[in-house]
Amino acid sequence: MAAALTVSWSALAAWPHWLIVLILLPLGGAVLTPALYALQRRLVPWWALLVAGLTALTVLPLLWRLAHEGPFSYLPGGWARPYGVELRFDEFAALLAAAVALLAPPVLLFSRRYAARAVPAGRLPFYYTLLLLNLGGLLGLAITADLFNLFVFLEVVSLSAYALVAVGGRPVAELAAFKYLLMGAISSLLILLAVGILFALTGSLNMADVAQRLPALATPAALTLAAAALLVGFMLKAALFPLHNWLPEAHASAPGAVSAVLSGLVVKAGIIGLVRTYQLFAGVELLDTANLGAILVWLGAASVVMGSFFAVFQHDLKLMLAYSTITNIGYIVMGWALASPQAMLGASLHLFNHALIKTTLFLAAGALIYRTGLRTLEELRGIGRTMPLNCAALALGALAIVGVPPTAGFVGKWFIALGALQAGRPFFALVVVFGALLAAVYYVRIINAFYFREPEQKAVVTAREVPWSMLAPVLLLALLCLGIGLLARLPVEFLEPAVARLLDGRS
Amino acid sequence: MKKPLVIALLILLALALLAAMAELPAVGQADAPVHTHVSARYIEQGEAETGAHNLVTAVLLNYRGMDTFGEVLVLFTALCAGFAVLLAAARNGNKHYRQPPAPQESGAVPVIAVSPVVSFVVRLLAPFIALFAAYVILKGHLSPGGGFQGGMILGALFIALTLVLGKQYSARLLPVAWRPWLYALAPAAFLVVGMIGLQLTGYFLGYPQEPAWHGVREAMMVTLEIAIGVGGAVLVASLFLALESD
Amino acid sequence: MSELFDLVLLALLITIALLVVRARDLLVAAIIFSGYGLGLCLLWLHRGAPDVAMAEAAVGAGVTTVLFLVAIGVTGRKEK
Amino acid sequence: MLPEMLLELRPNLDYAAVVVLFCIGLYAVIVKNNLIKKLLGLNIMETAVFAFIVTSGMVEGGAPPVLGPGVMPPLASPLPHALILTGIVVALATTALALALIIRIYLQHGTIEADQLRELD
Repeated sequence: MAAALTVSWSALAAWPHWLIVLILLPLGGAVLTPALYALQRRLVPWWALLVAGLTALTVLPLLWRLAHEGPFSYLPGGWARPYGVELRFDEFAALLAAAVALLAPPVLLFSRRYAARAVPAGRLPFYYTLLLLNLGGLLGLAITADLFNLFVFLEVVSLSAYALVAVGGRPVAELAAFKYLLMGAISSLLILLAVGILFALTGSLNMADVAQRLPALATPAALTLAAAALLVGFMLKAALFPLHNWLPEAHASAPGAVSAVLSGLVVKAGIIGLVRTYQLFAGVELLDTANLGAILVWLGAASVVMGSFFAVFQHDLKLMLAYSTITNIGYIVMGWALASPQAMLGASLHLFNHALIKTTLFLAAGALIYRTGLRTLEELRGIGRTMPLNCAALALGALAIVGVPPTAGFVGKWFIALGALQAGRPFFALVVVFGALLAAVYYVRIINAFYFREPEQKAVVTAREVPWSMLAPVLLLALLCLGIGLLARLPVEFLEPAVARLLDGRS
Repeated sequence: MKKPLVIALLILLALALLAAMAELPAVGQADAPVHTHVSARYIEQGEAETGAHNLVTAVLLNYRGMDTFGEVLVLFTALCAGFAVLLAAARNGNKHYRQPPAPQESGAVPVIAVSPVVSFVVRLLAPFIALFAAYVILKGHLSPGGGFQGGMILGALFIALTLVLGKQYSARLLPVAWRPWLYALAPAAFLVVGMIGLQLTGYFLGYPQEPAWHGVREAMMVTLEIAIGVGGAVLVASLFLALESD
Repeated sequence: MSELFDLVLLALLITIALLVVRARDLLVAAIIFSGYGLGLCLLWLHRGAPDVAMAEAAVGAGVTTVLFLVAIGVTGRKEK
Repeated sequence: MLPEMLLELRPNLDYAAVVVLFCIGLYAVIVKNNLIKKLLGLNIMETAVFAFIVTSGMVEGGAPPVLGPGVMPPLASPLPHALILTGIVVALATTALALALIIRIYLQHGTIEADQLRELD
């Protein structure tokens, strides 16, 4: 029985076109959404959910094949590398794709009731269209192995993200969206400039091909500029300190389900970009990658400290969560830049786990706002009594963000701290501990406000649990925050060879 | 106070950029990697491999079709983004969403007051410009031009006509009921042609290369060109209408 | 001679860009920007890129400028 | 003679012009207070990057990459042209969305000057 199942799985996974289907499904689904709305507007939320669900299923055979065969490519048009655009499914693409697959269906299910209130009616079809475009763009960005194609998908992701921030129509959100757009456009330009320089130097756009050709070059300044432009560009997209200014307002003022996608997934696009940059320049001896790494380690550490510090002093629940995103991006970048096997492993794990945790938190926070219309901890006092399940989910997510074992947040941070010790830099292990302590402070603030204070606001006293179609995704994700931490062995085994390969390419 | 600092920083940035660019292969050098690596293949074999005389079109539709698919998606995203930002926010709860443009009587844009002479010239030239755009779209694989360029010309023409003749006219040119379908035209054409390619060659967006299939190959390219041209024009025109409807 | 043309064109583009940035009147800035698009169109033609030139003429000099004009029509033309 | 000196410097001048345009645009984005002015600056930056990429694909005395009777090599590289066509669309899309946001901001706050908007917060 088990054998038959295995055979059919591998037969399914052997179909060569899953990789292109993975991006065509959400993008094609998005393209048809406005037309579907004109035909049958009630179907749109279900349609989006269906598309997201099918996309999620598509990831399964891909993961299967990756686990059994290692990274593999797909060549649209059949042009051999480097003449066409290559799509490639490696472990890091898989991380982001798995996160998108896991989180997209709950977010869209949550959206059906939530967006009906948070988004003006006329904008609803475009809300779903943009969400699907955003998710499809993220998948494309994760799997492309071509520099310019990366830029194009990055633009799909960014443009839809700017608009999604403003889709709720709050004046604050529109200002935040414009700020986000300006920063995002500058970072995109820097990335395009770097792509241009790399193209002028190598005559190629395929990442593997470029990486192969770069070490032979004798142009230190041009290489440094290209690397710096890519780094700064992707750091801006990922909101790493000191380029984080645009993030808190944009993520806090967007509708809750959008905040979840932005904080959970979209900033990870910047991280994937940083990973790809690293892969490009790992073999270049002219460039002092160790120096660049040292800068990134410090910036990551600064992000951890500054993000936590600001989060502790926020009154607005969503702003607090937004600053915590900066902290967690800091962990991931720090882990990567420490460049020891365990730290990199931890960073990769945390990329996925943070996506899960932050989505849980923002959805739960969105549900509180949906019922009460209140945003600050002061106002939400005592909400734990009237919305117990939702608040339990939020508390569980908050525990995970602190990194209490055995929650999802623990594993990544644990490995990053171990990796810091392994790299002989215990200071950065201290940074991890310090960040966790500060996170515990705002965790206590949340718990204190929700459970140990008397409700004052009328909206809090009369609040009820949100409808099941919103509560179920939140609870499910919260349970996953707990459960995934227990299953950490699996992704660790999966990622270890990838990290080893990456570090090999470097030496 | 702030300005001198910014200027000083920008000068530093400029120097860094110049230092890096000085190391690049000199401009116009025929043996630079740009010309000897990937591009060389496009120039030497592009015509045989794709059937397009215009190598830019060969790259856009064939070698790097995924980029162009992404490009029309970016335009589609921009339009949806425009709607998501601009459509009436105050009408929460209203089940009838306003499909732009609302039929307004005072459709004139304040800054762009059109004189009778301009109006006459635009109307006079419109058929010729449309014809030129069609030529650019249809012959894009043989001569300079292509779906995208022709589509932009068509879109610009539509905008000029709307400015001159008012929105009632644009609603006739671009019926409101068709719009959601037309928005999808360009990206959907990529999906369809890509799938046909998958059936014929085993690769998404692949084009059959055997001589017997050259007619099919050209038909696939022209289909994409027309879809990009018309679809692109609709997207650009609708962006204008969305912005202008306030 | 064509190289001299190139240089003059680049100098012209820089001048126009400066004018766009300096113009106090947004309407004037947008219209000069349309001229910038036309200059770029010439540059593309001169660099052997007729396809890009065509797109630039339609988008840079045409559509983008009109979109700017529409926005300026809403927000007013004076920069404070 | 001055023109000849300039011609000798030309390969560098091409890139220098790109850098100058990039910096002019960035200056406008950073210093200008009006959001539309910032956006114009952004557009200038974008064209500078495009000019850089097209310039890198140029060949001395090269023809456009369109084959036909009487077209002799060398040809300009077609790849950068294709990239820039995509780039132009991206720039148009970004500009359109930014203008949509600017219109909304003006309608909500009555101003599009960055310093006044900051005071409103």
